[in-house]
Amino acid sequence: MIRIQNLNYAVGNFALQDVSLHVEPGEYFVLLGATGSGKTLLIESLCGLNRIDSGRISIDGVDVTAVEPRRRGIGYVPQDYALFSHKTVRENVRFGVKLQPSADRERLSIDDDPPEKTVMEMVGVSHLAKRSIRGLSGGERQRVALARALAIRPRVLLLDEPVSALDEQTRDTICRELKRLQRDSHTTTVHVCHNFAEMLTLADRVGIIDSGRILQTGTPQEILQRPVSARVAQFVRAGNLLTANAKSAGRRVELTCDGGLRLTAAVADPPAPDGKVTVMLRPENIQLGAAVPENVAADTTVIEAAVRDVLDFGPTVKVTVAVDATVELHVSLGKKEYNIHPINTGEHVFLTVAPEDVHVMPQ
Amino acid sequence: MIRIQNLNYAVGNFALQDVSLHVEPGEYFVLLGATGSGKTLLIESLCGLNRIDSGRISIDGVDVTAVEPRRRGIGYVPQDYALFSHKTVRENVRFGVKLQPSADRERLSIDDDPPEKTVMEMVGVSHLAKRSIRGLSGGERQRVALARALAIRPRVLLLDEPVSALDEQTRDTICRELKRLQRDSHTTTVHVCHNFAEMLTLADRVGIIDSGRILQTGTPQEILQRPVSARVAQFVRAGNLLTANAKSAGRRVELTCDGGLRLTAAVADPPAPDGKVTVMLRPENIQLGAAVPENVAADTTVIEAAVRDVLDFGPTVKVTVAVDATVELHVSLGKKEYNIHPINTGEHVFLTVAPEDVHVMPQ
Amino acid sequence: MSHPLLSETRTASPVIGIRGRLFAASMLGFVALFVVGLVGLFAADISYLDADAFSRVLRSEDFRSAIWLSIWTTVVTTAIGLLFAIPMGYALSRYRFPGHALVDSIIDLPIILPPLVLGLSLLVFFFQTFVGRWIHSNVIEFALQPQGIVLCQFLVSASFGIRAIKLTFDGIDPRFEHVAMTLGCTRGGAFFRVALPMARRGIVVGGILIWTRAVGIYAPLQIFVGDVPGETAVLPTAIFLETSTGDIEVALAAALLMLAMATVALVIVRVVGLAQR
Amino acid sequence: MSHPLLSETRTASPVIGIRGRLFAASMLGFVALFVVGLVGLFAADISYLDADAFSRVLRSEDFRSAIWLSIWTTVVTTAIGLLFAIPMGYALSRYRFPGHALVDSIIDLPIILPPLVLGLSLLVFFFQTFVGRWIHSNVIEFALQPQGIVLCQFLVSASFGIRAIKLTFDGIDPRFEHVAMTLGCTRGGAFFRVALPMARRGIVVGGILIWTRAVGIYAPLQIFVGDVPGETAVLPTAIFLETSTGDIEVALAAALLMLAMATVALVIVRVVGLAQR
Repeated sequence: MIRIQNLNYAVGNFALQDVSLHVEPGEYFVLLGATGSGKTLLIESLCGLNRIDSGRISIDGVDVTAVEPRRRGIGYVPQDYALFSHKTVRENVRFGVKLQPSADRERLSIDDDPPEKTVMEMVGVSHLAKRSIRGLSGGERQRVALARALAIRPRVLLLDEPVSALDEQTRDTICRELKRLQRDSHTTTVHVCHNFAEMLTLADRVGIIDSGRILQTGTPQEILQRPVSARVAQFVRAGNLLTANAKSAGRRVELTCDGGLRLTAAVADPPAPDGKVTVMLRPENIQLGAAVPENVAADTTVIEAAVRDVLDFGPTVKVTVAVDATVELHVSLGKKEYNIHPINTGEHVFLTVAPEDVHVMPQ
Repeated sequence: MIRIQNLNYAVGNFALQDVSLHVEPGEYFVLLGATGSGKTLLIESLCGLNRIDSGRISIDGVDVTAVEPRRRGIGYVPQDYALFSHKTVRENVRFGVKLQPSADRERLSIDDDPPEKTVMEMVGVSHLAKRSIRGLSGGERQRVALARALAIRPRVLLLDEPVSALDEQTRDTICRELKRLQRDSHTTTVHVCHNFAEMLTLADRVGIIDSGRILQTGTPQEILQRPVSARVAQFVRAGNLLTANAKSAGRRVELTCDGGLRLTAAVADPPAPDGKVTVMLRPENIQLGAAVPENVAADTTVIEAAVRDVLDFGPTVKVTVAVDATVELHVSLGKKEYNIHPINTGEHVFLTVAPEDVHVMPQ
Repeated sequence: MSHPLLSETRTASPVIGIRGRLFAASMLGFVALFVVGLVGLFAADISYLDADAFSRVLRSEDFRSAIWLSIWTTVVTTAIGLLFAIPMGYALSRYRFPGHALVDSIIDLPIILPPLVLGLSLLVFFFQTFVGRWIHSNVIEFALQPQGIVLCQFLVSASFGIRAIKLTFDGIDPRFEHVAMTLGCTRGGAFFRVALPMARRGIVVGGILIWTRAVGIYAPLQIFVGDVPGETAVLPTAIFLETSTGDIEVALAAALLMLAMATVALVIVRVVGLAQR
Repeated sequence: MSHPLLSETRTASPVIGIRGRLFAASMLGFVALFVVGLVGLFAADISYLDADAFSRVLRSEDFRSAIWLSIWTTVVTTAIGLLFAIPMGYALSRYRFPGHALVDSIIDLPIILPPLVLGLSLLVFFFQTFVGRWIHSNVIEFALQPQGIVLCQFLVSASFGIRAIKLTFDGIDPRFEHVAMTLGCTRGGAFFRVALPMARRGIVVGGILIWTRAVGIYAPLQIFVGDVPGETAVLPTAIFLETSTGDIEVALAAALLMLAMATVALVIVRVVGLAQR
């Protein structure tokens, strides 16, 4: 549906470098990156609001690299919405409809209703139609901006940080609605955000962008469990990242971490090279017990440690343990699990890590 | 240590209303509130930067209501730090030291080292001493601002959104350092923030502020498990809030929720009134199973439901179930629990809720 | 947006001691001295006049023609000024081109330049340089003509409008036009449908600034178009002539009329400018 | 802060068609027309002069005394102007008092008022009103005196400095002073140790704006202090006299000197102003 090939675009001392990306029809694609990573620049390039230096952008099989924004068939919701404050809500939503060629305008109408009416109902802002933009709340503004973008029935919906300006409760509601709207209308959507939980809630697939480069694309679970680099692992809150020396031994990799901790990992596909590597242990993949566990499977690592800190976050309890003077590990327990075996600061515990849960990345 | 009594302060059409607050010596107190809740205004009032309309503020047993900011013995780190950009890092940290009476200046010195040197080492910015403010990263700025505030050995440290401007990774590091510094120095600290996880990580006690009023104070776990109102429950991400009709029956309360769902709650202390109430079910307190559980304790509610959505957030898995056409509940499972009994969309499940986990609040 | 806590104009009032109060008093003392001095000056002058002086202004043939000349030339100047200021303000705000900073500075020059210098430059240009003389003979005569008044006023005042309107467009996020373009507008369509209506208050302010500056200039006009009563004498010229040769009360009355006009213009700029925010 | 993506001056360059290009060309056409016209005017005038005209300016006794008088009066005016502008700019930015908006508007009045009107008001005040005559006889003489030049320049130009310095302080978050106060400063200490050093560039800009305006005024001086060569004739007065009675080449050469000064002032304001951001 959307295919970006080797896009390069420099502005000031920042550049999008060799960006390639592919979004399937009907997919909800989230572009995750920190402030200044270039994610807004990439969305703007998709809109045709930047003349890119090199590369190709195609939408629906058509090369749109040199096509004006108004002919790309995109619905764009920019950061802070950019609603036209000199117009009413209805006029805002109608803005794009009036500008479509008259043949298209008929296509947009359903049951003889003007298209802005249909879309305002769908998004739930009909009751605001005659209001001015100034009095609207953040959530209402977001909905109106969405309605304005959807009113021209775009082939692709591009959302730039659509909920970042909202407070937490509104954010949850709007996210759920976005997902529902997108499922119902099957509109291919690219959603730019910097919030990890937001990404997990919405994304069919994700792209991680950093310093103008795409680091990894995949499903949320792929990114979460199998990040390709330490940089991506930091993005997805890996929890425990260790530097280690790797040595392959058959179907296993022996790891000696800085500080002396030894771990055994399963060989990844493709296998990581021997030598200096970064190791990720997700806090939820570490088992924690008060005694040496019985019947430990072969190659499972058992580590003795002292509990440093226990923080109750409600659904999860975050336990920080010291393996030795230099290495601390975070372990995440479900609330119910914790309630059955509560753990206190100062206790001695044993950690078990299966080789499949030790993820090795090149450094 | 800090005692605020019936503070009132109006500015424009906003007002702090009858705020009373008490912070113990050596305590890390977090003031949690959304943008515009008045939390910055309250911190500024503590600093003496607002002339309050009525009420009393005392620090260390001394009434400081009419005392100038420079004589209150506070270390203030404002939002965005307000570092003096025309001075070097060292000059910034030294700024307050020079202004102390000479008798105090000796008190500040340790081992004949000038106090700014000691504090720069403690906070870890010694290597930046001669740098100008302009070139510093966000995290470095935060540390310098903290060092500047600590250099005058304040009796109370007031931090206004100290980490909100930082990216997520730096935020975690700085939070851990803040907590360590505060533990080591036993400086009474008031920390203003809007982030729930930040509060849980840092706070000994919390105050929830909304629209210029303190809604509740207590330990993080008290706030989490026993919010006094639906408004506070929303703040602490209750997950499930239902409107219900309550009817006391001995040591139990029978609840009929809107939509027909019936629940049994333990009587709270103090007991909530009969009639219209709000009910909170924390997602981590709901048990979820594929069959009707055996040996259910008396008064435990069992609810049949259909799984609507399963979202894997890494450490937790969030399951959304439909109880009937109108009521949806969120259930939170630990990752390990989920791995043992995976759940799929569309499945029929049974929820069990113990009466102690049904929290009833007046509406 | 409108929340008082987020407003930039919020001023804190810290708890202060005697020294803080003395400091505030001395700072505010300068404000009081300046304002009282300025208002006192005008008040004393007004007290010196009677209503008769104002009616003598309106009865004087020379003043009536000067007022009329001032009105129509400044209206034309303002119109032409806006015709330039709107596209120029927009272009300077939205487009970057080689030499942008230089062009931007050159446009500021008439703001900072003594108006007298511009009048003299025009005089020399049209009488002494080849190009100027050719224009004078073959295209249009400016010197000693009402159209010369407009040219002079335009050169001296247009930059005020350009600056104000550029700042207005700077304050309008280009995203508004970007969204309009994704919704079907061309670049020009986005300007006319979105940027221009959003800038309307800034354009009013720009127009008033051009007009106020145009109505007040005198030295360059005296050099470039002369001071023939009934022909090229605008209101400031007439006031000057009356001061040196005639009735100082009438001159003062006319000057206070200009003060009143300036006050009205200022109030409009303030009210419209505030509403813009 | 310095990241290009966060910079407000970033201008996008959307993919545009023929119509978009035509639109841009027509907008930029106005810029080109105005700038080429203005630069062409001065270029033609400069081409008309030879180096000799400039040396005649410097050899003329009248011009030399006028230049000297202009220099020392404007320096004094700028100093007094800043003495008022710094506390006034700070007070208007940091303190709110009843009538704040009114006082703020009154201070803007001399910016928008024709300078001629101020000169005439001073003349009438010191010769015709009771208070003015008393000051004239018992305190200090202004009319027809060099100190009158300074008074006139001060009234006409101080507001430019006040406005610029107020905007500078508006741009400095009061939190800086608040922190200083928690660290041991009094209100005044916070001003001198923090706000004033942070505003230094804005103060330079304010001073230059006062100076540029002061050096260029002519009409109010001619009315209030006269135009006696060697006594009260400043540079603009001398240019005017030379234009009407003498050598127009010398007048133009002197005017272009003023143009050069204005250009230098503008460059300083731009460079200092940009560094401020």
